[in-house]
Amino acid sequence: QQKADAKSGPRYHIGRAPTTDEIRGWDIDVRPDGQGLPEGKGTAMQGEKLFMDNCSSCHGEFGEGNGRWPVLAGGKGSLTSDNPVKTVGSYWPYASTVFDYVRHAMPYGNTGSLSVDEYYALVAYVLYLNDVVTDQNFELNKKTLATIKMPNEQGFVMDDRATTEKSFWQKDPCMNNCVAPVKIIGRAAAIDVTPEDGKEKKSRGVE
Amino acid sequence: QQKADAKSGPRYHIGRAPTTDEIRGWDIDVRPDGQGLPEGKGTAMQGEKLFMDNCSSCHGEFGEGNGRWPVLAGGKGSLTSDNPVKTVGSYWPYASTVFDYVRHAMPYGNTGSLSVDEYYALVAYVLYLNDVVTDQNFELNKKTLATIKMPNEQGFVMDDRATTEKSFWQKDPCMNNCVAPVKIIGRAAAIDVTPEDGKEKKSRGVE
Amino acid sequence: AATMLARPAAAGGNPANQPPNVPEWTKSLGEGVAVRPYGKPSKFEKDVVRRDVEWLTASRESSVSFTPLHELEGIITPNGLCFERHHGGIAEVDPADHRLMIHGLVERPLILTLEELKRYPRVNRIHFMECAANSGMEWRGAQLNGCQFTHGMIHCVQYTGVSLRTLLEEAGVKTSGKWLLVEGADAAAMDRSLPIEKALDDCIIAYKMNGEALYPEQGYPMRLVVPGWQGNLWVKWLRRIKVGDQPWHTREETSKYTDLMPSGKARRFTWSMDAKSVITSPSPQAPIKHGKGFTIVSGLAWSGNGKVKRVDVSLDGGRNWWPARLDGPVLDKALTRFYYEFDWNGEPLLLQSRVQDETGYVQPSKAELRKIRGVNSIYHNNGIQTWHVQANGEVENVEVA
Amino acid sequence: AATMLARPAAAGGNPANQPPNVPEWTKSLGEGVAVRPYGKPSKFEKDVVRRDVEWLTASRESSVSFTPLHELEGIITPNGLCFERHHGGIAEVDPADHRLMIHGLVERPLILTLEELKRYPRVNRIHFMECAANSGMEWRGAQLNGCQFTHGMIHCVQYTGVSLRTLLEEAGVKTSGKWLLVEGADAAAMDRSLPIEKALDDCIIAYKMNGEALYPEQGYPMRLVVPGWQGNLWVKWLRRIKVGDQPWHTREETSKYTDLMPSGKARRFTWSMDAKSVITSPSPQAPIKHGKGFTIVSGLAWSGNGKVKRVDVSLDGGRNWWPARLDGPVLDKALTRFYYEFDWNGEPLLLQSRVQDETGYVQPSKAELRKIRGVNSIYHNNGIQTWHVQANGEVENVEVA
Ligand code: HEC
Ligand code: HEC
Ligand SMILES: [Ca+2]
Ligand SMILES: [Ca+2]
Ligand SMILES: [Ca+2]
Ligand SMILES: [Ca+2]
Ligand SMILES: [Ca+2]
Ligand SMILES: [Ca+2]
Ligand SMILES: [Co+2]
Ligand SMILES: [Co+2]
Repeated sequence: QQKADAKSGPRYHIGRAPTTDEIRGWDIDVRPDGQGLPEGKGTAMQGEKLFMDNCSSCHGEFGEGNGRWPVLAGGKGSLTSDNPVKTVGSYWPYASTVFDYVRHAMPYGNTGSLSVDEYYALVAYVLYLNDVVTDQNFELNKKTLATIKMPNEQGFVMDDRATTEKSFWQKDPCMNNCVAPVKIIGRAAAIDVTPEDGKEKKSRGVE
Repeated sequence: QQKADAKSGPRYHIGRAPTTDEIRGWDIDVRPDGQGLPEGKGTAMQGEKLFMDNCSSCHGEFGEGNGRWPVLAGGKGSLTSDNPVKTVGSYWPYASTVFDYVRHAMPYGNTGSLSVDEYYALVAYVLYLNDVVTDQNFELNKKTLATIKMPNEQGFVMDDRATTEKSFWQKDPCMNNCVAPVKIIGRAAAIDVTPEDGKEKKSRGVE
Repeated sequence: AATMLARPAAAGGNPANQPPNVPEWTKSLGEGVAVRPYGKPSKFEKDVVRRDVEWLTASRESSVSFTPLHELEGIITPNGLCFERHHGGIAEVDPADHRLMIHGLVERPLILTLEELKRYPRVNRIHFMECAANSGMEWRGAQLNGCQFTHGMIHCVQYTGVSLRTLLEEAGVKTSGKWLLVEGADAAAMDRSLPIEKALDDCIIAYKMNGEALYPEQGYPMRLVVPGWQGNLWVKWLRRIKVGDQPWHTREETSKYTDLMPSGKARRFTWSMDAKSVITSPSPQAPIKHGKGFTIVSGLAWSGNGKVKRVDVSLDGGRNWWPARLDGPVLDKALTRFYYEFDWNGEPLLLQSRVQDETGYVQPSKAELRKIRGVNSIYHNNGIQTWHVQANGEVENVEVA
Repeated sequence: AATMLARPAAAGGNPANQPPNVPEWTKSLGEGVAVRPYGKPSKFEKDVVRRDVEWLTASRESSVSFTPLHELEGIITPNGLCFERHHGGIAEVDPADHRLMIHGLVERPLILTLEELKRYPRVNRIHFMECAANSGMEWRGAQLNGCQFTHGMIHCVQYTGVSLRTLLEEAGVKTSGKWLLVEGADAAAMDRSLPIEKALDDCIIAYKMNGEALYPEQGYPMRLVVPGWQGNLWVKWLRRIKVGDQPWHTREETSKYTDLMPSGKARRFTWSMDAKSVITSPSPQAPIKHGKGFTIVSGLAWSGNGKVKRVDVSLDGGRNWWPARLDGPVLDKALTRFYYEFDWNGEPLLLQSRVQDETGYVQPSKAELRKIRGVNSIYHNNGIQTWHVQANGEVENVEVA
């Protein structure tokens, strides 16, 4: 597959160059190395009240999650358990993602309604709830956020299906007597959560 | 391409045989040789009043067609003219088609509302309007209808495009200087009947 | 916290929704899932609809509405925009009561419910369906300003159904069986004669289009699919198939769908749809709004006799031609999308497209067609269409010579 | 004049509409053309809709509705039935205000309106789109009784749009440009990192699906198409493409769409969707109603790594297999329809299907998958599905061993 050449290739001259203002207005994504973080600052102390006012109705006062709304804190050590609880603290590899996502997408239904300083404070508070930030007065800003190491940063590997699941590639699939005779060992009906019922049922192991 | 064999081929045994009553109820189509014509009878004389009551509101008292509703009579000798008028008398090759169609599809919006005798009478009247039947008291029935010869029966040929339009099949289509330079000789805008206008306009030569 | 900033003057629309600002639909949640259990187009696409030409017919129940080809791309027509042609309005058939009867010159007459039909082996095929009267209003000259109206009696969907051959073999056609009468359950009880060769070749009794049940206006719960042949044969609301030894010469194959030649004789049984093409954009309803520069000509080509082999485009009314690019699947008796891309210098154009199918047939000019057929044959107008692109980008339907 | 006659007792429905009688819809005219400018399904198909599973999520605006696969045939999904997955509800974008911005490590940053995007050369391709979480509820065992719920986070339509490569070449990606951030204009401002190799391979910025404008819930006016890769990357309401030298590790590629293994480590960037298949009928929502006899097994197979090579069907829970018949087009990274027809003796069945794609990959059993991945990886469950067909024709979702 051919590499795209920046200099050659067809040029249609359709569209225009965006202004730097236009780009700046939309270019708010943030990377693990801190690229994209805006000027501003906030502390967990400041974030606490903001969280209570804007977030706790869904995520709970301690990020424990109300009802089916997402859990934001806890779950440490649960990743190898029967019921992994994947939170900012237990799972997320980079602190930058919290800033990027919360600023984009939270508060749910009212995104972008807070100031940059407020987002810094909220992210500090979420990290504080997760024991990633332990000093309530630690100032989160574009410098400090990029230095934060998350507990599970090393918890990820690149997609390795091509090697770990190599046995799934075969020449000719088996056609006869491929397994010993089988029996039914589980039934959806036993769990009884299929929507037709019109009843609200709890499921197992669903995200 | 293979001929279907009545005796062989897969048999799925899905569905059932219709009863003769069921078949009879739906099997009302009619062929030029009279196959399918039901028992019954009617004359143009009887058909006249039926036509006035059930048909003339659209087709006119003499089959001349009200407004844009179809013309049923006249048009003789017009087929080679600039404005051919194709009616039962000027165009239709078989009288059976009148019976088949009118019984299926007329009166428009109230199909099948008349008796077999009434349909015979109406067909007799339409043929009478077209000078195909000249005796008002001629009894149309399953025997006599099949004997009627229509003026334009010989006016049809089988699709002959493969021979008369053989020149349209080519090896390589012309790519350069295929015709002398062309000029615009007509414009849809000049006729101005495209719906956007919201005006009701008359067209030329459209059926 | 975001403040609204100014934006370059050039663009249109509402600046508050444009960069550097964040649009209103980003600031609050939209409707949730399954609020629309069956989706529909955006309200901003409300003009993309089937349209009719009121002066064409006396009543809407026996009339035609046209596919908005100028708004569509690719080769699949969405079900909601497939043109309609009815002779007694839309039959609203209750599938529980619908029956398909097969009788006549067969060993084993058969009556099937929809559920029973679905038990026969299924086939899936993508085919165009064109009314033989498509472009019929244009025989005497350019009349309607828009390819929706000049060429919109066509659509192309994926059908699922049962091969007609399968059912005929189940019923066992007698040696004397040479013709089928196929009949619909609508108020016109539409009936046509179909020769046994075609019936045993590639016809389908379809009950799905584009994956879902046929829409009512397309013959729900079942219709006949007669690939490559005129739409009138594709009987909707199909209720009866009778096998006979002669054609029936029904009204739709005598009074209508016969092609009157200048001699006064008419061709009958002109079933197959010859190769044809049309440029869908630019076209009168889809003018060039961008001025000169790189310009895309997008169009459709098809043939009732097989696959599209090539399409050429002319900018000068047919004097010189340039090969177009076929894009996407090129399937048997299906619409094929073509593109011709060029640098428009802003001068007027006489745009044409011309298809050649795999049998070698080359779409004729209107003059070539009229020379043989005159102007009173109504059906099968597959002549090359000319669009006049004006310097301001407006497009009109014209005739050239 | 017709009198109502009796009919054999066996059939259901209303005898007055059945032969020998003429049904009510034959006796009077139906609605005329263009009365429905945009068509819709028959009222008798009102149950063929997208459905959600209310207990799955806290809010419908961040949730999923499922394609009714058990009601569909062929390979094209009609637009109105394509499953939905939103993270902030349906953005109702005004196309006049929508902008696509391309910036970052490019020579010539670009901002485009929809009309400008449409001026770039077009491509048309049919592709499936599957959410990586499809079948995710089934990791621990059979849970939902219906393939709409177990496998309905997939659809397959024809897209028309611009090759992403074309736009990247126009903007001129710098040598250092290795990753794209692709971002939507919805309330979630959905953003994902896409490697440059895929971006330059076969991605499309689509504005049409099945010929017409994208439906709002599918990203109107433009979305990214990433053939064969997880649906979450197919950013809807696409507004921004930023070229960078590293991935962004956004929330949707860290917190979500990473696959937790039993070791506690998670796989990241598991983009491609492995080969998978499912029998859509019979299935729990589409039981066998006809009793024993000739029976059609209908299903779908697909692979994110190319074309489907073969599908086999088992009646005994995977012990013995029989080749299925592929019907209709077999296209790259598209749904493929298969059938297996057999004579059912009325005894219970453990129905399974198994696909092999052109790379040789064979769809694994659930046991094989769980052996490697455990039961907590949520995504990419492409294990073989078992339907238990009972003697009475009812079908249930079961696990076998
Ligand atoms: C009205 C309910 C609601 C409110 C208020 C709300 N959120 Fe959320 N939050 C959600 C939902 C729903 C999601 C998941 C969205 C999705 O996945 O599409 C979410 C996701 C998140 C996540 C990612 C969780 C994960 O595991 O991936 C974070 C972090 C978060 N919210 C933080 C916040 C913060 C900080 C605030 C306040 C500024 C806030 N939320 C306010 C509903 C809410
Ligand atoms: C309410 C209007 C209306 C009434 C009443 C009506 N018709 Fe018609 N008729 C039509 C229309 C419309 C057509 C064309 C239908 C089509 O092509 O789909 C037609 C077609 C015909 C044709 C075929 C014309 C051709 O050239 O192909 C015949 C014959 C005919 N009608 C006879 C009758 C008779 C006999 C009656 C009374 C029993 C009748 N009609 C009552 C509207 C009407
Ligand atoms: Ca929860
Ligand atoms: Ca239940
Ligand atoms: Ca008239
Ligand atoms: Ca005008
Ligand atoms: Ca439009
Ligand atoms: Ca149903
Ligand atoms: Co983001
Ligand atoms: Co008839």
